[in-house]
Amino acid sequence: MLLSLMIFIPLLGMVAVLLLPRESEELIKRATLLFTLIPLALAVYLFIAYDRSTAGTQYVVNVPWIEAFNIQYHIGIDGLSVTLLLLTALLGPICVIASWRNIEKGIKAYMALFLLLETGMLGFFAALDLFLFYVFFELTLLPMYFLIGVWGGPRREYAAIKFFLYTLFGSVLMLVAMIAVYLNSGDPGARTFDIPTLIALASTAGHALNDLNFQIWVFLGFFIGFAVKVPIFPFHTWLPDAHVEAPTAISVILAGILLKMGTYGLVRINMAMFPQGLDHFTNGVGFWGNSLALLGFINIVYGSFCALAQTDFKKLVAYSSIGHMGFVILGLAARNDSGITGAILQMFNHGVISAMLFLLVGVLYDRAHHREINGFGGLGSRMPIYTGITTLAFMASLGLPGLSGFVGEALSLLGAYDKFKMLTILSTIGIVVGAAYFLWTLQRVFLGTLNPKYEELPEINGREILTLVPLGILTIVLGVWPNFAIDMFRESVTNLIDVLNAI
Amino acid sequence: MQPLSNIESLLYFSPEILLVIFAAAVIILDLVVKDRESVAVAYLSLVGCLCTFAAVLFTHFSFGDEGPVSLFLGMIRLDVFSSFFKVLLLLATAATILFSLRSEELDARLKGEYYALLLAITFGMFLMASSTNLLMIFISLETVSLTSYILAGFLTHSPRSSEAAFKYITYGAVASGTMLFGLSLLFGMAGTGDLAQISGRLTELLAAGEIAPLAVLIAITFVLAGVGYKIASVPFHMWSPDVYEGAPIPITAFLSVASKSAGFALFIRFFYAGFGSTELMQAVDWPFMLAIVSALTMTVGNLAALPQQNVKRLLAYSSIAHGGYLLMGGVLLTSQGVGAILFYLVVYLFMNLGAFYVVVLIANEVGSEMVEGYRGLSSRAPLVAWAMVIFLVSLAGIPPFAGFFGKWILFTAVLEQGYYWLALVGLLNSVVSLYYYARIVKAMFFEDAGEETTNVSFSTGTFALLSVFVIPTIFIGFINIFYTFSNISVSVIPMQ
Amino acid sequence: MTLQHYLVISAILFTFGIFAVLTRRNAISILMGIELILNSCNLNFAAFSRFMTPPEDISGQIIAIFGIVLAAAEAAVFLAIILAIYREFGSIRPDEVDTLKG
Amino acid sequence: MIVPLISIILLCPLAAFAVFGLFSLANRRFPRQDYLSTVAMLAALVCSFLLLREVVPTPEPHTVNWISLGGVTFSMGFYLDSVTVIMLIVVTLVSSLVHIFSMGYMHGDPRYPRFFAYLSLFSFSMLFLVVSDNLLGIYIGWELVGLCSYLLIGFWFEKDSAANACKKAFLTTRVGDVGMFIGMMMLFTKFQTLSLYGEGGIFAQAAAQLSTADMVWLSIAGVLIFCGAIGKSAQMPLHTWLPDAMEGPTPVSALIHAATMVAAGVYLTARMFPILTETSSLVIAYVGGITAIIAATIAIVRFDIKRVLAYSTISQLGYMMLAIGAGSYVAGLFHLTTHAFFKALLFLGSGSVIHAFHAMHAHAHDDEHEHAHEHEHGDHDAPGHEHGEDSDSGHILGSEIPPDQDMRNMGGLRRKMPITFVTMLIATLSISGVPFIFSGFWSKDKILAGVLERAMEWNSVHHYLLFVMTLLAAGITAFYMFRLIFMTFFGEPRNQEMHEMAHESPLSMTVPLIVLAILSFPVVNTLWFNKDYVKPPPQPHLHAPQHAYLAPDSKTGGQSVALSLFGVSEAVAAEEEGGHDTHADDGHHGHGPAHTIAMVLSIIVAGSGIFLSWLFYHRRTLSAESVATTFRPIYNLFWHKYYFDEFYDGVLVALTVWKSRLFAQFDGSVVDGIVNGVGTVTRDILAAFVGIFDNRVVDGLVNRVAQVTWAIGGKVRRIQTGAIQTYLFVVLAGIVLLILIFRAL
Amino acid sequence: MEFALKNFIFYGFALMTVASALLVVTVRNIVHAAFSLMVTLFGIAGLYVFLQADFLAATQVIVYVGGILVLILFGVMMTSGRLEMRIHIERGQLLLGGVVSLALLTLLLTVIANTPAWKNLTDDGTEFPPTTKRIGELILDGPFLLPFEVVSVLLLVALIGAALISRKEVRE
Repeated sequence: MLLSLMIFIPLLGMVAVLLLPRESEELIKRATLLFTLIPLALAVYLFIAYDRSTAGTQYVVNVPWIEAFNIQYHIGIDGLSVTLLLLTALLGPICVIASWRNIEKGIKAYMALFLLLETGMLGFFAALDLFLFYVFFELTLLPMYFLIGVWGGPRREYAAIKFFLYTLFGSVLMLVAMIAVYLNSGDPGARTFDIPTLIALASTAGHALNDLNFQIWVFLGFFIGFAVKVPIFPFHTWLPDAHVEAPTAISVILAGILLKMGTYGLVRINMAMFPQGLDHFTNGVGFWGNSLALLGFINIVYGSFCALAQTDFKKLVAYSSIGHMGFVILGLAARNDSGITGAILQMFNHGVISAMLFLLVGVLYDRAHHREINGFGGLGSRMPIYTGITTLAFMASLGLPGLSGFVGEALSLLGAYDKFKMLTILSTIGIVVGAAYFLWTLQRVFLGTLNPKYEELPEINGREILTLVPLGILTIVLGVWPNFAIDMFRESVTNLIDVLNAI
Repeated sequence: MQPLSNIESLLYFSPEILLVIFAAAVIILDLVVKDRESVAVAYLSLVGCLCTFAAVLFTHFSFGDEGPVSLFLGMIRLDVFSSFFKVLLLLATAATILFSLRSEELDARLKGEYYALLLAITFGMFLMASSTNLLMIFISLETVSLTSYILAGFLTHSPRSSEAAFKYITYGAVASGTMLFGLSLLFGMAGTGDLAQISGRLTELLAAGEIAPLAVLIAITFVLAGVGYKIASVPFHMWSPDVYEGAPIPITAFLSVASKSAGFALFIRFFYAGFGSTELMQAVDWPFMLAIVSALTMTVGNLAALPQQNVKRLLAYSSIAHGGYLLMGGVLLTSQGVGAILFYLVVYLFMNLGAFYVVVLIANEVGSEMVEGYRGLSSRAPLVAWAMVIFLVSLAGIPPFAGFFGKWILFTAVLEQGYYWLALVGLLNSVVSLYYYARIVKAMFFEDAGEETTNVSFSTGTFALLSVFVIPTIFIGFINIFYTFSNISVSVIPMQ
Repeated sequence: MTLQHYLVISAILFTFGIFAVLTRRNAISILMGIELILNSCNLNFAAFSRFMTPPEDISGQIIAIFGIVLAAAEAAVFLAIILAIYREFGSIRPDEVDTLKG
Repeated sequence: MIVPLISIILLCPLAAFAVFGLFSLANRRFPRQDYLSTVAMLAALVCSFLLLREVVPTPEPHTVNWISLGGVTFSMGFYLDSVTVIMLIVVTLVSSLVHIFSMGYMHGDPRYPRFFAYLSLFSFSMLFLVVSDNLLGIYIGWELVGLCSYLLIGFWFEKDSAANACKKAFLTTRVGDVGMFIGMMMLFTKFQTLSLYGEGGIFAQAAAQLSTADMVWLSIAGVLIFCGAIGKSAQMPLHTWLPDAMEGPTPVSALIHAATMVAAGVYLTARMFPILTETSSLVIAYVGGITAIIAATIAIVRFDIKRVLAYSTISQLGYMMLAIGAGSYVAGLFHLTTHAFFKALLFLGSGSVIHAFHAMHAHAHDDEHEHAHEHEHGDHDAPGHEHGEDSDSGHILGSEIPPDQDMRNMGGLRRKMPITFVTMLIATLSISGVPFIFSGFWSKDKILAGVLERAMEWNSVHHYLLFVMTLLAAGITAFYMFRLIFMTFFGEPRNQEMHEMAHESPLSMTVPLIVLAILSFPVVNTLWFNKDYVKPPPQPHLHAPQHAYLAPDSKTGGQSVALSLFGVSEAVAAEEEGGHDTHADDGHHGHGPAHTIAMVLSIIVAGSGIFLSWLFYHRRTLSAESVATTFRPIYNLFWHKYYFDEFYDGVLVALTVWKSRLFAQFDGSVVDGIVNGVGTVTRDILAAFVGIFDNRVVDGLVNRVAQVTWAIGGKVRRIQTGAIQTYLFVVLAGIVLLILIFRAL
Repeated sequence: MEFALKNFIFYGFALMTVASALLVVTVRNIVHAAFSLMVTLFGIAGLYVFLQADFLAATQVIVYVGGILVLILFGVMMTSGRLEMRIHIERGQLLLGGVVSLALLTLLLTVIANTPAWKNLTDDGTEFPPTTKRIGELILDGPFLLPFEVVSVLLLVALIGAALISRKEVRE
């Protein structure tokens, strides 16, 4: 009930916002903030109240929905989902605050869509029914499309439709796989979309879902669906465009949450449900056995080099996201304790850090109205606080120990090395290149002589700091005390590994 | 079960009779009422629809428990399948009448004939949904076709409308002539016009080597020409973009929904009852042929829709593509497949009519059918723009709208039969389709209207009607009604 | 005078009809082609009725009669539309009536 | 008491950083922040001294679970042995002194508070590194000190040179760190832990589990871990960042780039001592040796006082590495300690000189950098913004050494700045290895002795070679250090104007100098003369070369495991262990022949170095210029840092003519060229290529698909000609085709 | 002999039908084509007679020749004027249409030849009773009542529609 409340309060908020008159913008913003703060409160409560000692799902709601297909409204949380729910709920109000002044037209529609988006994201992370999962997955598309397309930058139309088409392309393959799973889950009438049930069936010897070939194909279907979202090379090209064009808050959501939907799906569906399929792609034998790790490696190195080549601040951050998600893939491919934990941590941390980075880019863009890295210089003396926070975010992102980015990255690599020695070693190139582009950016933007154009550039203001501080604190806390997050999903990971080892 | 005699049948024929009576009444009323601006005839036709609806319910429930009956000595059949289509068609007709009320294209002086023809075409479609005899099939098809030609060319002062009618009738005449030839071959092989017996006869003859599979193949293909032209499947689709573009918008809407639905009713009944036996399918793998046709149809429809600038034409191609999706359900020979078609038709009715209604509104207010005409609509008429978004997104099949659920059921049924390639083609097509739907959305939301920034206001009635389409488009998927459709479909699938 | 005779004649008529429809750049000629097609169908029905069904069953003939009636109705509407086309375009050449395309 | 004390040590600077960092971020001054920071450091110093008594012979780590996964646990904890304590004292001591020095030196800098916050953070990180009992902790501290180094080098980030230098420092060391991380991954995969000590620690497991078959693997792991040290301790080939790091304020150079952080590499290598194999030891020793020589020779020809010291530091660090690699564990660490003090002293002294010169210079060239007006009091080190990235390439690019750091502007300062002169002289004597009363002599001698002893024991050519390198480096060190002293403090002022302005530094700066000078005498390093206080850990994986076992007293740090691998009974091993105390580097007590030889040679070498320097730069009997002319090729070799800069400049310029301006930034040295070259090639070409690839190929492919789709749409559309007979044709042809196709099926 | 004569007449009709149909689709003058069509329709009516479909034959003559053909001629008059009697034909189109038609013909002939059920069904000359009465019964009190009624609606629609569409400018 609590969970349902959390998911649907933003939807309620959307209705409420829609009912408000278009002119009362302050009211709309406050209402939106309220309707995003409530889920945050609930998420924090769930985070605290969640029983960390068990891998089982908690706060389960399971009621029939579409009986003809045995579709249920089945939601619940385990450690992984509660972590990401917290992230989502946290970024919600932050993005609302970040949008406070930047959205000039159609604030009502913006906020309504944002709330719809939040419902989709929250629901996605809580869904335990495959169909519901898919519906929530897709539910995020439409608001995102509009949020980029209407409130985005100059090439927003292109970016929006690209995002939409890419994701839809992935998700139709996922749909096929999903239907295939459903159809093979039992005799007509006994079929199910229930994720826990399907996981159990898939590990029952002799069951149709347990067939290796079947699992491989279905794995691929889901994988491509999620790969577009993650995004994994070569499905990534929507990301830079979408990021560059999207308004700040939407970039934050895009990088912070939407990318995580992909990796979350990989863990929740691909790994848990198709361990044999996973095994086929990660057993380290031959090309296919290394393929997933290879993709992770390509993502890391490719994303990093692309980031290095960028001169647009936001694009750089976008490509860095691709690189960082590569660590998640690599960690998942390792499918051992440290790999998976590292991957999950990296998901969360990347959500926090990239959110910070995009917020920071937004701060600069709001002031200078461009994002050309080479067009700045020496801002460090003009905007010390901003520089400080940026440095923190950069350092966290490039994996400086003591900040959260390190833990996930390091654990992923440590785990991956166990299986994919060469690929992991090669992936460490990403660490250096990652440092290179961030430091180079830092140098070009903040260090050196102050660009005379920006002598009057105002320092970051209180509202902006307000959006960054919680994330900064999280970055430090998780870097110093990762168990804070790991405690949540340790049992879930152990459970998952048991499933993976059982095959 | 014995077919009812002509006299016994009359009672159960009441919906059709009512339609004819109202059609006549409309013409008479039109003669009586002198006021050219009067909308009395439209409301009379609406009342006609309502009465017919009551009659449909009556006839359905009076036989609801006893199962399907044959009427008029086996000419038509009253079953839940036909009742379903009757309701669907009535909805489409009523909606079209309401659209026509708002449309400014139509000549006010001809509205008596217009509404009478609408009722008459509905009458023909009713028969299409219930015919079980080759002759009845052909006559009902011709009734619908002839009326459609006239309606398409209804704008006598418009060259486009005349051209549409001309192309439509030329195309339709050839297609139906071909179909009639196919029917004659069927008749010649089976020696009977009764659909129920044809299957058995053909099977026997094939088994006995009395007829060559080629003969059946030719017959089926020729018949497909007639049916395919009604549902606008490749390669029989080419009339539809031109006709849809040239015809009055309400008629386009009506044709794209009602005509297609009736076509599918006929298609299902004909193929399932006539060629549904296993032996026949071994001789002529028509499901596979249909699968290919279906794949081609959606691909061609979607690809051709991509560069369109005229919204009506774009929706015409989209409607072709949807015909392709629907055909997928037809190749499956399962109650799920047919149930999926039926459900999708319901969904399609709401979303497509809704989209066309917006087109009507925009054509009235902005005076353009082109995509550019939709620029800046989000600020000029936000509610209408959002409604359009919902329709288009639903047409593209994106959750949580009804179109997704329709596709979902369809694809589940397709995959259940192992047609993975077909499902994949269909799904990739739905990705492509998103692109051109999004073009309209783009124009409405991402582009500025230029100098025309005045708000467009609409009456409450408009919004009420709009919500009639919006609400089902949003919520129909969440209602637990799939069983119903599978059950309906069982009544037309005799062999399983 | 076997069934096949009639069928062959009908097939030829049908093909001629199709040929006319495809090649004659005149709306009325197309209509003639359509009439040929319909006639071939009717001939088929009549022939099948004679040879393939019991002598007392003349449903084929009746279908052919209906076919004639439908053909008449269709011809009427067709001609009406041809007139409209002539009015709007000043021509009944089908290749000149092509404003709707693409 | 251990845990609370260490906690206090760590928390003092951390708290200082946390509180003052936040204040300084907003450029708000916390009252008396500099004093409070210093007090925090002093408190840590006191605690470090208290810890001296807590050291036990076989310490156990004190750990907590930091990351606990289902199957694996990463713990974080303290490990306190004698080395730790000594390092703690060194770090806290130098840090405290630098704090005090900075109060004078940095006075008036607009970011004065921030400077102290960074110093605190650095101290915390360094201390954390030192006390960590596991590789992960060390790595964390490792990277954090790297960050501080970055922040402090770039403290005056308005200067482009500083901005470049800090980035370069971070990136170069990160290359090494990645190697270290890979090494950690290898160890982790093998042992499922990153803890070094205790029951399940890496050392215990390695000793128990590894066989000869694993030696290659272990060597690779060892070398990879050492890569971290290469980066951080500025060893060949990653040494180039350190000279550039002199862009930072001088106290930073003293603390980070002389005394502590750069020594962390040595510390790490020492910590990894138990798992070093023969191969990895040799690699370490050679890297150290080559670094020592190359850096020393480069230092001979520098004119920038700070760069001389920087190269000297590199050279000395190489020395320490060589010691550890050659098995002279204690000697290496001993030299680390002594070097920390005298090198910090040298840097601070040079800072004092620069400070003295700078005030004048700032005055004289006020107009040149008025755009940096906010630094007119604080910007001591780099008055000119116009000079290039690397002063050392000034020879090519024109004089770009900041005038206040250019020794050619100095001379005769001993009268102007007596305290600075005396303290620096003490340090120089110490580093040059002037016998008996200076600590540097003892530690250097110990290294020489250790290397020679091993060479004799193992009869190993490698080690003889290493010994020669050591000796050579020692001589050159003495030469260039005295060159510095002579050029700076003796002779006649070369730049009269600047000389006029020079003055002795304030008390806050001279006091640390004096303290450090005292520390450069061996009396205060008594701990090192206590044979039992610091004991080298066993090296179970290090075996003498096969032939060495033929010698009667052939044994290395060989412990039972190693010996038993070779079939030697444990009893024998135990006996030998007892008998010989296993180590070659107990030089102070064991006056073996090696020790004597080493001592004599070192004195001779140092003496001749000093003598030559005296001839060249004081007496001027010999002319440096004429020697340089005579040996022009060699001189040029040194001046151009082994010529690779031209080579790489040429090649790279040819490679990327279109980016020629970029190459102006290129640093001049051999490997610098490589690193930067590779860096630039990577950055500009590869990244650009990847970027283009992404745009054109990957994205292009997708767009191509879209285009093709669209094009097909256009084609399909074209079939729709508008002529009805086309449509009819399609229908009928379609029918025919369908029939034909399905007839064929 | 009688039999042979019957055959001869049959072939005559057949030839007449096919030949005139060929003219219909080939002559370039629309009026000529219309008259050829008349001959074809007559020929078919004759064939109906051979099939002993007397009512059908009569209907064919009355409706087609009397109705449709007149209609077509009216159409010709109203649209072509006197100058535009020639039918345009394009060579490429002719070729394509010819190929398709030929292919269809081949297919149909193949089917006709290869369907055993249709083989060897010779008209044995049996006389059947006249069909008119039976047709009347079947249409008014048999299964064909419904089609009959529906066709009436259809004709009404066609009537209205034809009138509607062919009327001159609605707006003067």
